[in-house]
Amino acid sequence: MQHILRLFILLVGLFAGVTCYAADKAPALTTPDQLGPEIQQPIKFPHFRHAGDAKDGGMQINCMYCHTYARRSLVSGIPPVQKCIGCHRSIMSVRNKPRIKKLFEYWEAKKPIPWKKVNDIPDFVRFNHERHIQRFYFQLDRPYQEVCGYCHGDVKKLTVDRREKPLTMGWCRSCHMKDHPISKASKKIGHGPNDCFTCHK
Amino acid sequence: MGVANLLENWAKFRHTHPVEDHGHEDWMAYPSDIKWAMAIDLDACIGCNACSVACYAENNLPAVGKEKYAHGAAMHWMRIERYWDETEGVGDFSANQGARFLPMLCQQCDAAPCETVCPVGATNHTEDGLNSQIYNRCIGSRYCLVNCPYKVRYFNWYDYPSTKDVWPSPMEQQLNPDLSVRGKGVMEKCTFCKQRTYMARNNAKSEGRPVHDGDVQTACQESCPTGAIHFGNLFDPESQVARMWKAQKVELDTDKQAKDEDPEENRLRGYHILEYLRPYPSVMYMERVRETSV
Amino acid sequence: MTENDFNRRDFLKVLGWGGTAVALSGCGNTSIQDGKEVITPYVTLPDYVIPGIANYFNTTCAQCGAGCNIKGRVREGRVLKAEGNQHSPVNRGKMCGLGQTGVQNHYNPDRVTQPMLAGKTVTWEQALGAINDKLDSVKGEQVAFLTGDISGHSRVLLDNYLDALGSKNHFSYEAASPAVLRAANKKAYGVEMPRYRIDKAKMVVSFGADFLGAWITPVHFAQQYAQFRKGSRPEGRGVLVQFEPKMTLTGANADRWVALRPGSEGVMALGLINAAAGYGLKLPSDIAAVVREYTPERVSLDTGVPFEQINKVAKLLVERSPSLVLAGDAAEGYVHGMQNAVAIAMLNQVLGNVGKTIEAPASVPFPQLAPAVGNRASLVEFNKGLAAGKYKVVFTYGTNPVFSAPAALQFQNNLKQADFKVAFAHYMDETAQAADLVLPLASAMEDWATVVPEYTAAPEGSHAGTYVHMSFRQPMMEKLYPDTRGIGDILLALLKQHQPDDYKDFDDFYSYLHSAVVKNKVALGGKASDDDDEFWNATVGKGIVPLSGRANRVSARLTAADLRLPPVSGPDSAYPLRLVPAVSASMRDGRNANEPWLQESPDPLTTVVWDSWVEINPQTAAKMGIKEGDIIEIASRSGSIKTQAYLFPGIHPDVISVPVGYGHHGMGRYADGTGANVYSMLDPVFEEKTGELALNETNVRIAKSGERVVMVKDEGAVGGSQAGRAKIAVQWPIDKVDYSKEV
Amino acid sequence: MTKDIREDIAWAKINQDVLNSLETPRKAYWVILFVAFCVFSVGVGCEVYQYNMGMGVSNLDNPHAWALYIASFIFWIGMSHSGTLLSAILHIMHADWRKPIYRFAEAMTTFSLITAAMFVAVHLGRVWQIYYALPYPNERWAWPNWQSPLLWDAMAVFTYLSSSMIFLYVGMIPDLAICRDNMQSGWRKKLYTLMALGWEGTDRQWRNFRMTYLTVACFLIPLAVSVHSIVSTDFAVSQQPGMHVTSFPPYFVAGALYSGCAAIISLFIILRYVFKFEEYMTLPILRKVVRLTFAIAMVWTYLNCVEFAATWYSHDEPEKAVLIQKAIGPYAPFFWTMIFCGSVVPFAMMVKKWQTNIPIMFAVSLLLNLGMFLERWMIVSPTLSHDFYPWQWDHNQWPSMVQWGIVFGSFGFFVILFMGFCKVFPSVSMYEVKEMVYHRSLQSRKAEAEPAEGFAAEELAVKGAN
Repeated sequence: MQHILRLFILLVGLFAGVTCYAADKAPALTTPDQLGPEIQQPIKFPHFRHAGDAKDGGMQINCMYCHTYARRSLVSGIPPVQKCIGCHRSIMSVRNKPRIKKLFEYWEAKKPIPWKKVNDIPDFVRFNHERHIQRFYFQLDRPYQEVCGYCHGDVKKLTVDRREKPLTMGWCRSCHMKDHPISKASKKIGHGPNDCFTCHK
Repeated sequence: MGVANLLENWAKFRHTHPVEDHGHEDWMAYPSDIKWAMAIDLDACIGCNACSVACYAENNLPAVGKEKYAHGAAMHWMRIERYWDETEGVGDFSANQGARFLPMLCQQCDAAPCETVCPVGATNHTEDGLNSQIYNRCIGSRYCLVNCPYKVRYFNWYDYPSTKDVWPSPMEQQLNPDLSVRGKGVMEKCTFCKQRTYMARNNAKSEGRPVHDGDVQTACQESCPTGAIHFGNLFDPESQVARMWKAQKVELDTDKQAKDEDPEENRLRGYHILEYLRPYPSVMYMERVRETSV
Repeated sequence: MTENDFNRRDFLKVLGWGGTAVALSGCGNTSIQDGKEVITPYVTLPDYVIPGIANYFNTTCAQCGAGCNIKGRVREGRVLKAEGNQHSPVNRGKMCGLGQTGVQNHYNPDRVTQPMLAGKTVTWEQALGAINDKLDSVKGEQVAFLTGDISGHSRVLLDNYLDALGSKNHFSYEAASPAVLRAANKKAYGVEMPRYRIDKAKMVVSFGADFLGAWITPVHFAQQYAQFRKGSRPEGRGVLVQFEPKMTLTGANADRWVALRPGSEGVMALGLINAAAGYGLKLPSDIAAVVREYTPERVSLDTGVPFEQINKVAKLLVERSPSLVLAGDAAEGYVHGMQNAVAIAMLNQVLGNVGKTIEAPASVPFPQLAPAVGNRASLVEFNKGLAAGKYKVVFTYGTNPVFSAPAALQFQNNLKQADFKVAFAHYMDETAQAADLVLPLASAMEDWATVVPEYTAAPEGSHAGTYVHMSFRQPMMEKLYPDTRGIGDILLALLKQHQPDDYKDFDDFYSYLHSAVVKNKVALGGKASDDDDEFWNATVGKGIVPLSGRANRVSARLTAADLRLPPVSGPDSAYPLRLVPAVSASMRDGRNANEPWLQESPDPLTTVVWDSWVEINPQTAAKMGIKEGDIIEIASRSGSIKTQAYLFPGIHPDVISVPVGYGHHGMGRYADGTGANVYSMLDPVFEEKTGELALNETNVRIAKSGERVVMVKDEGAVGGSQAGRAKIAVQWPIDKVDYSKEV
Repeated sequence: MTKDIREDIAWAKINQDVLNSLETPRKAYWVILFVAFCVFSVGVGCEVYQYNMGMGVSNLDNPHAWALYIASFIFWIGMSHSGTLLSAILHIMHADWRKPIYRFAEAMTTFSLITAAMFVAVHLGRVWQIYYALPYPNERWAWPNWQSPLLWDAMAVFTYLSSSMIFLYVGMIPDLAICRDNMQSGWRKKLYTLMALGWEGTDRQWRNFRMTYLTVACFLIPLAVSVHSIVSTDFAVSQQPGMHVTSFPPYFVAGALYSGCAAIISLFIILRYVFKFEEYMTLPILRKVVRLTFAIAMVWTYLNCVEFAATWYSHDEPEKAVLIQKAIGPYAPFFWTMIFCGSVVPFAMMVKKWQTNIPIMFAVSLLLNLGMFLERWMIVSPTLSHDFYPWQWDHNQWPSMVQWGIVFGSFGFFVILFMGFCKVFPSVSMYEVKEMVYHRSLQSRKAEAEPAEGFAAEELAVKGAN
């Protein structure tokens, strides 16, 4: 009887210990990729066509050409219709594609395009595009496709209708725990902030 | 806020204080160069409530209405207290020297009584020396309020966003998108306008410079007509606040200021409220002065 | 329209940016939702707009007459917060609580949203048509305008309109305005509204002038006060002494607050002169002769102030020059208010403050833009006219006479004499309810205007003497209610009915203003070579237009002959107490009573919220067995109100005080029925020289009604006591303070 | 003195009497159960309302954030202690007079703990997020705050709850077997069969059983002491005047045992009357319990005095202010009632005649519990309405009907659980009563007949049995 009891206590202790250690040290439980549901957009905008590599018929446009605010604001910004027109006015080759037609309809009606929000985070979370872009794109100058990809998945293959990453707290933190060099030059490494108050607003 | 986090923030707190323990190795890698603090000059404060209203506007505070106010549900993060000179005994007042006004807000204690007792760690120390309040983490045990000596924490006794006449349309359009609107059962308190300090640090970082004095003003400071409220980085020796603290010989981490050893000799006005409880408040008050010859 | 302006219009649209939209949380959307929210981008976007980052637009505060220059914080097309404009000589980047509540005035759920004719919703065409029809049937002099303070181009249009109608009847009425003071100042210094330099004074003696709370331009004075109180200032920390029957916010900040028998301010002033002479102040012989009879003993008998106190103040006044003596509401609200004010001005004169701490203001180069400042005499006159049936068509704007006129004036009945009443209304307030036609106004944050404040604050410098400025008010977001219109637009539309040709090229007030400004750009500090639009944008962008005004001079021109004071009246046996209606910093005359922040922010002195109260001296209360929260019935010869009692040490034992601005009927969900309206019970007594309504001349008797309520206030169970706890709100005598080290 | 149990009760009779108590209840039972249910549903109603409207409806306010919920929480936890006292501590001390009464005491322990745990949920502002307080490895990477007494509290309570449940169950196994054997069929038969774990009463089973029982008992005693000490840290660890008291842990434990014993007396009397257990729950046993209770009462009173004295001689102004506030402030009536019920009423238990007087003891026990409830309230409320910061001193927030309703309802909940238990499980431990009877008979025989051969062996057997 005592043996059983001792064994029991031992097991409980072991379990507690292991879980505590594992939970604090082990990498995140979240899967690296996790597709959200498909979403119907007013215009099925092809990111891959604009940002993808030339060999797959992409334009290799820098994300921040359209999402201009990503480097100086919390939000990356959906480009104003004006911006789309700015280029497409002069791209005759695709002028009569249904999507482009639709685009021009909006423009002529001076109506904004009611995009659906795909990469949505809870309202009490403050996600700062500027910081992430500054850190990885400007300081470490990694390719924009990769940098944006950290949270938005592979832009080269991206359309508008899918969330590619979990965007959950654990997922964010799993990245914030990783160490990256402070800048290209310096040897010092640093990780993302661990303060709750930095992201919770 | 995992175990690591608790340790880290605690370590950072320890580190800002003259003790042997230098805490978590993580901290050594990135020392915090910011400690937000305030200095409030009671001689300049005229008790006009501008700061309080500014706080309502900036921080999405609900106007709870008469009935709820009567039941202690008022949400003023910044409240103006009005005291009288007491002639003899409690409640026997004299108005000959006017009234005493005291703007009371969260003191952002460096060793905060509220932090240790929260069962879920919804309030803990940030690296820039604030008591954070994580609304979505809060489960509403109210222990922090119970343990706060200043009683500057405010609990959402009702669900104000859905309460009639709190934000009737179109009033909700005034709400500040930089911070959340709290629902029922959440504790909240002054954050030294976290959303503003955040943006200031963010901009400074983007420009690759430290935060300068004057980069950020809290809403109350900004509005104060007599400039009684000063806010800034205590670790920056150039900042107004740091200079004031220094000039007033007020130490952050002590339960008895050295200058008070000899009260007769002490002619400086700076003091902490309830410092003997050792919460290490980050707000220095400066005593109100009165002319005696009239 | 310029490209730039097209952008602006577009930008003003309210757009929900997903993610930067208002976060209702700790509770709201706490999970990751895919494709629930809609992000609406702008169609076109001016480059100065960065989503997620606020824009600031300079404009002018409309919550009171001081005309503080402010800036609105705008995000995603929504104005969120008002903040001070650092470049303003008036408020220097600061703001009061009342001003900040402007956003709630703008977003208020109880605004009037549509024109209403006889209670029925109509279109603007119908509304303006109705006005036109009426006007055709009456003669010009039968039309009258009752407005509050009005200045700038809206005033120009108003005058033009009256001319077009051939009417001279523009009455400018403000329930709380220093009208008597203006007259007294005119007499004493030669200007109605000099610049007071509290910051220069070593000592300020204020007779009930609440310059920190609700007097003329409080935020500006608060700035000066901050300087005045600096111990590190070369003159040293200034001393503030306040004589008044009921403690005001300023009184609460005084080094010495002295409870004065109401009406004896003038006596006290002369007493001080006399006492000062005793401390070596040189007096002209004739003045000396007049004040000689005001010995400290007699004065202390009349004023109820111990004569040691009088001597102390006099002594200090002599020692601390330059000083500044102010006459406020408490001094002027009597039949002999003018004499009081003059006697107080005399104190300034003999102390040699005129020209030192009382400086000459500059006056506006364009007199048509200058403010038509309100007073209470005009209401009386207007009321007489109504009673006589002189006015058939009546317009009201920016004032609420039905609420703030004493019932004894029978204003509400007399108003019925006019057969067509038009109210330009923001709220459905009492006056609007009494009107036949209600025209919804756009809020100050949706509207164009120019403002010239009455009190011309100037920045330091050589130009100060001639400095005046005009402030711009510009829309910060698109109209919440498309059917509301700015006063300027309405007046313009009305004018077009009479002089279509003169105004045909202005399709709205904006274009009128634009052209008016651009035409005079030289006078407005621009160069003739400037591009019009650039100049316009720059000017509006700054929000402040410095003008080189006409310099005035102040001179001490009082003689002994001006000092005539009636003997202080004895107590009234039937109505033993004197009622002092208090104008509080936040509630003022009650036109903003429907803004919850004001109702919720505690009165600084009593910490009462969401209700009115009557302040009673604890001694008096003890005599009558009154406890806090007792519902008291206050009766005067002209009416009575009921409200809760608050035991208040800062009030003269023979005086009670009730704040004005509460007790609205209608107006909105927050104001309706909150508190009691003390205006209604004031006796119709008038200041003899100016004909102003004398607010402090009402005698009352009070009685317990038997009911008792738990008072809703911020202070705790022990009131203003610190219960002997160490170091909470600490106060030190000045001689124990060393300022030398302060930074 | 009179015997605490007759040694000539037939074992069959014991079985019979106890099993009778399990028989289909009378109408009165259903009536009472229904009333209890109504009371409970009042509480549920209030809680639902509070859940929807927000905590405000309980009329808690900003300085005054805790009141009856926390008080009742402590009260119910306290109630639980006596069970352990009787069954575990007395078991180890070989005080075998406990045998007829420990079973229902343990049941009481378990149920009052469950009721207490309920108050944790009632008290929280966002109970739907309560899982944030549980330490489990989660996706968010967030752990509870180990520094917080509330967390220690939760852990202590749940450990105590689980182990006392085990204890209750383990101790019941032989009796369950008896029930099983006496049931012909029906759900009871199934239930008992299942729970008796195939008990046959072989020597080996008895040996293991004894060992387990003893081990769990030992395991439980430190828990019982720790749990209320930890509850007391909720206050002792905070820095508020009147809560930050060093002597709280022992004070709370004493208070807990006190209220527990009082509750035992009440239930003792009720069961004895309802189930006609005069044979087993005899007056001498009652007397013993009463004496025990009195002793504890005195300890509690002493600790009370210690606290007051310490406060009085400390130079801590706020501390004193709170004490004075209790004595003369708005809470004075409750404070003095508490003193009266807690320290004066117990002296009624000194009167030998009254010790065995059922009605008097019943009344007394109820008063004691009232006193204990007030004690908890007097720890929470006066402090919060009169702490360090005068500006926030409270206008004496009186708990609203919602708050009272929930507290009220918790009693209904407890009664329902307990009544349920009495009808499903034997509320008197049959096998231990038999032991008791057997030992008594041995002793008496030993007393008359002078020692003979083989007697020593029996003597040993007795020792072993215990």
